[in-house]
Amino acid sequence: MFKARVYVTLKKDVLDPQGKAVKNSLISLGYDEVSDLRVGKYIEVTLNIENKEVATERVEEMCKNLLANTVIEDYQFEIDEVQS
Amino acid sequence: MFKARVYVTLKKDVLDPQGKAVKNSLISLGYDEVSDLRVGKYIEVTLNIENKEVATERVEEMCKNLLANTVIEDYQFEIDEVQS
Amino acid sequence: MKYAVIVFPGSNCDIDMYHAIEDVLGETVEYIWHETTSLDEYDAILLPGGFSYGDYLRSGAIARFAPIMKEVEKAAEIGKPILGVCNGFQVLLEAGLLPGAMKKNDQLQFICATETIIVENNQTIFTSEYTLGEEIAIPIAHGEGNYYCDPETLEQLKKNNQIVFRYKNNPNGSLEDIAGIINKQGNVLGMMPHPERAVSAILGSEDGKRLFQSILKHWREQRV
Amino acid sequence: MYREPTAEEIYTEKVYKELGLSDQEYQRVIQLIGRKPNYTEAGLFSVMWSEHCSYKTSKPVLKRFPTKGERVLQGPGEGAGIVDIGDQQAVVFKIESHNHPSAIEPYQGAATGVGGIIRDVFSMGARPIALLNSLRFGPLEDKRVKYLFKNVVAGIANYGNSMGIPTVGGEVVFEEAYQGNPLVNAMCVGLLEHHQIKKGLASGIGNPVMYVGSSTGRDGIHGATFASVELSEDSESKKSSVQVGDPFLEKLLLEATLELLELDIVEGIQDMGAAGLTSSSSEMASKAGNGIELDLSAVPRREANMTPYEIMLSESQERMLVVVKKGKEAEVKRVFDKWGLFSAVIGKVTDDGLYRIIDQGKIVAEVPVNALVDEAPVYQMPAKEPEYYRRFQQIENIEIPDLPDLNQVFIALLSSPNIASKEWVYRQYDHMVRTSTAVAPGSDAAVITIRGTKKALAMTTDGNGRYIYLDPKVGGAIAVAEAARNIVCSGAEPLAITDGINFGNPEKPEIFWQFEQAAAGISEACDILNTPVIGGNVSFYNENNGKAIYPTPIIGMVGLISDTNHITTQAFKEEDDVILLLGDTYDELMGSEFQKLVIEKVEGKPPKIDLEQEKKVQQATLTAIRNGLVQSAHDISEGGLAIALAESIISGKLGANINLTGELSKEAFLFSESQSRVLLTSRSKDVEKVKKITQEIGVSCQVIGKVSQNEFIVEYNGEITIKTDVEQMKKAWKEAIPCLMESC
Ligand SMILES: Nc1ncnc2c1ncn2[C@@H]1O[C@H](COP(=O)(O)OP(=O)(O)O)[C@@H](O)[C@H]1O
Ligand SMILES: [Mg+2]
Repeated sequence: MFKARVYVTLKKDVLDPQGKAVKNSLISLGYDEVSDLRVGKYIEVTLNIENKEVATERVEEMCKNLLANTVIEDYQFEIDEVQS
Repeated sequence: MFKARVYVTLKKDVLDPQGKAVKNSLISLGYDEVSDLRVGKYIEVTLNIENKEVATERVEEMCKNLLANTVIEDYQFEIDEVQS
Repeated sequence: MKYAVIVFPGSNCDIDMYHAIEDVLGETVEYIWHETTSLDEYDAILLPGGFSYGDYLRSGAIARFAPIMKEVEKAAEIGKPILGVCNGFQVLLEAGLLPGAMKKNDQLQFICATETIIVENNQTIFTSEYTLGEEIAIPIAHGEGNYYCDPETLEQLKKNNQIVFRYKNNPNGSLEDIAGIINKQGNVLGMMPHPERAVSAILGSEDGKRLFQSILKHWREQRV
Repeated sequence: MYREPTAEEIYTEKVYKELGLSDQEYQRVIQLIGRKPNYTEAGLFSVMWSEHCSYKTSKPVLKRFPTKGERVLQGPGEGAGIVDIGDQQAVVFKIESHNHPSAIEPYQGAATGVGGIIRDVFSMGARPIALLNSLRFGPLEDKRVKYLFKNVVAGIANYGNSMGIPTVGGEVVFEEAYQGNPLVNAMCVGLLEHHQIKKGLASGIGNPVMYVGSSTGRDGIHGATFASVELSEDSESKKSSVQVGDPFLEKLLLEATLELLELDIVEGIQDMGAAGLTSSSSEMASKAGNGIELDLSAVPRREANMTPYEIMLSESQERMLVVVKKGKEAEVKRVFDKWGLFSAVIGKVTDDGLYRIIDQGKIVAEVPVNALVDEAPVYQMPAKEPEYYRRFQQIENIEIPDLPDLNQVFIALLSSPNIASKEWVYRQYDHMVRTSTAVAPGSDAAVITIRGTKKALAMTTDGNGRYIYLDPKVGGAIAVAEAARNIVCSGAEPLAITDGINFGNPEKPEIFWQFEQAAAGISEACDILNTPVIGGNVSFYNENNGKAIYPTPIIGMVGLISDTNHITTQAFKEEDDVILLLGDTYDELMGSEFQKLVIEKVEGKPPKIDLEQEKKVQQATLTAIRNGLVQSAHDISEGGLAIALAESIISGKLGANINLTGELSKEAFLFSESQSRVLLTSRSKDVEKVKKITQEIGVSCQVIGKVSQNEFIVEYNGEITIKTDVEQMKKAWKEAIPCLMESC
């Protein structure tokens, strides 16, 4: 069993309305130190696969196909073995 | 300058309709190996602070106050120094 | 003329689209379940609004994998008119039948209101009954209608006159006020505003009617 | 692992108290079943005998509501009430509260409230066609209130929008009394043909009991009990009560259920709402006079190792219980498979009158159905007139300070959150989906047309907690009268009401008095205005740290428009139309928005109401509308005549010139909240005809001015009291709430 932790974020040059709103509310709450903030998605996928390479390949595919929209989003992931 | 990577996830026993829908979709696309999937938020915060401890404390507070809804969500974060 | 209204799990403007065709055009229209495997019988394909698959992850992201989408792609290739409204537009974007992507509205809220839309291109099969630059009143109702594409794509859209509708007062942060675009071939239109909600005076506007009439007119002309 | 207490331990360690059963109630259970209940059984009794499910304290009062009428096809007691609207069609509607869940988790609390009321309506066999909601919060300047308001609205919006059911109306009030205990009431309206009516009956011995919809998890265990205690500091720790809604799944459940009901194989159906599987199954058995047996091993679940107690008490959302004709199980499965939903046979209808739960081959609970459902204790609570009420009754009038500039007062009123435009709210609701919305939010009542007919339905929610606090009986009557007036102003005939009762702790005699009085006022108004109560909801214990909310019964009303040509809105239509005021204005500023703004107090007596007079005003209004004599109609409520005029002006994008003389002070003339008044406009050629109608019916009708272009001018006794540019008015009214929310 492997568990992948996938991060999906808007591409750098795409304005992030959600990030902007969260940043502004933090600042209005007194957190002036926040100089930048981006909001993305965090997806945990548990896979019934025994081989790390295969698992990695499959997650890569899932990201491309569904989890991220590569027109505007980037993705990254980490993958680790877990106990079932 | 520090950068915090914050992960916000629904608590274990809280229903995750989004995760369920994405999981079902992956399975119907042929990714039968997906045994569990949860969708959360991923937030990158850059802070104009020089001291790691202070930065950590501040992020902890932000999470509690705004970034996570602690009634139904858990959060975790990592924090690293970055070049400004 | 025979129209197909695609029904995904979670579609909810399917009924409105159906009645718009029936009431405005009096033409044949049928609901087509997302698992259907042929659209050969139909002359035009309509992808309605709603929340297909709950719009979970991203609007339209899951729906684009529905079996019917292969047929929609085929229909697009052979030049049948395809109209995606709201969620239908989002599905077309996710499927790559139209360029670009949708973000959450700038205000991060769902917005339902009647907007003034400017007809930027009346040379399409969907807009021939409008005049160029005409301002029409059409409702919007969406949470993710903030259109985005990269600068090269935008260049292309402009060069090929693919921007069909713009908002007069941008309600959601859309790039260049874009409200609707068409593919290069000119047969696939995606738009966030709901023309099917503007087909009778009692609903507040009839400005959506002519969009449907344009499709029918084109079809009739072709058959002469 | 957690070990459940034994029957003996429940007794010796008084575990039943933690479950919400009193000593007496526990003894009563022992008497009824002839032994000490085990943990699962104690759990069943605790939820079924909670106020939320059993109405044990409210029943004696609710019984006094008028519930019958020629058009009533189904009164209180089912998922929702049903009213005949002719042509074999009927309208189904009900209101429900989700106050405590929303106080803890506003987004999900409000969302699941909407989900629950929608299920109540489609479980009757109806297609939901509209949603409304009635909301109360503390003052909007408060940070927590902003958070609650924003998320409640977003939760309601997302659920209704995803379902494709337009949210077309409601109300929002901000008042200190609701600071720690917001109110979130949601109403759903559905449409069906008479032959499609379904009920929650477990009939036909041996028929299978089927579970359909979503799977069962540990969410919301004991929600019904939680709704039956006061909120306190400690409520935050009951976080496990939070349920998460899945509107996508509910949309599928709606379509699948309506498809199933078409097949004519369903004997009975009920939604799993509060107290989930327990209440739906036991109530269905009780209503049919049968027993029921459930085998929990077949219940679809989301989590491992769930105990019978947890399964029975879970309030997981988007689930229904169906009793079908024997042998038709496969047909049910086929429909639900198509929509990707669970369906499973989990039991059968029996003839022994017992409620039997089996888990892994063992009987884990066995009690008489009627002990659970019909033998809940009923309490006649003591009532006591509160001291404040006696004091308020002595106050004869408010002392108006010297206000040199009423123009300023007027603008300040327009921008006070209770009067200001609620567009910030309803912009987030898809109020147009289903393309039947003829009157969207922003007028007196919303109007939904009925496809294929000339008919339409008008709907509204109303309830002024301030009036009801000052005088619950008068306030209760006003709530019904105002709802009916809103309906009539839209061109409809009022049909019936659903009532959302929201009060404090009924064990306090002063609170119970408020409840009794308010119910008496509602009953009287319903009688006279011929709008029976066809269903409702009771939410008690709305208190925060010992302080009760204002008593707030909310009236949800539906009316019938026989011809869409009669649909009328509050918006002024044309320049030079004549403005008419129906009804009489008195010096009634106590309990008003004016009092709150200028004197910053809420005290004294609310406006009086003469229900016979009210009826006449409504009759005159409707007659004039049906005769095609009315351009616009608007009821006069919070803020008085000046505000009603302003609303008609702004929605019509026109102006008005008012010129009048009279005995009242100018403050009372402008801002008094006297009841039974309506503002009409007519073309000048029709004015005499309207006057004739009002004269015949016995209602005063005064020409007070004319619709003009873009200024609002009020001249009273020769003095210009208000003079503003319409743009300025509009700005004050429109921007107030967005400004508070975005702190500009
Ligand atoms: N929570 C809400 N949801 C939807 N519509 C609302 C809400 N609150 C207010 N509205 C709409 O705003 C308009 C004005 O509301 P209100 O001042 O309460 O009207 P009235 O006093 O005539 O009942 C109405 O059309 C009402 O339906
Ligand atoms: Mg009103």
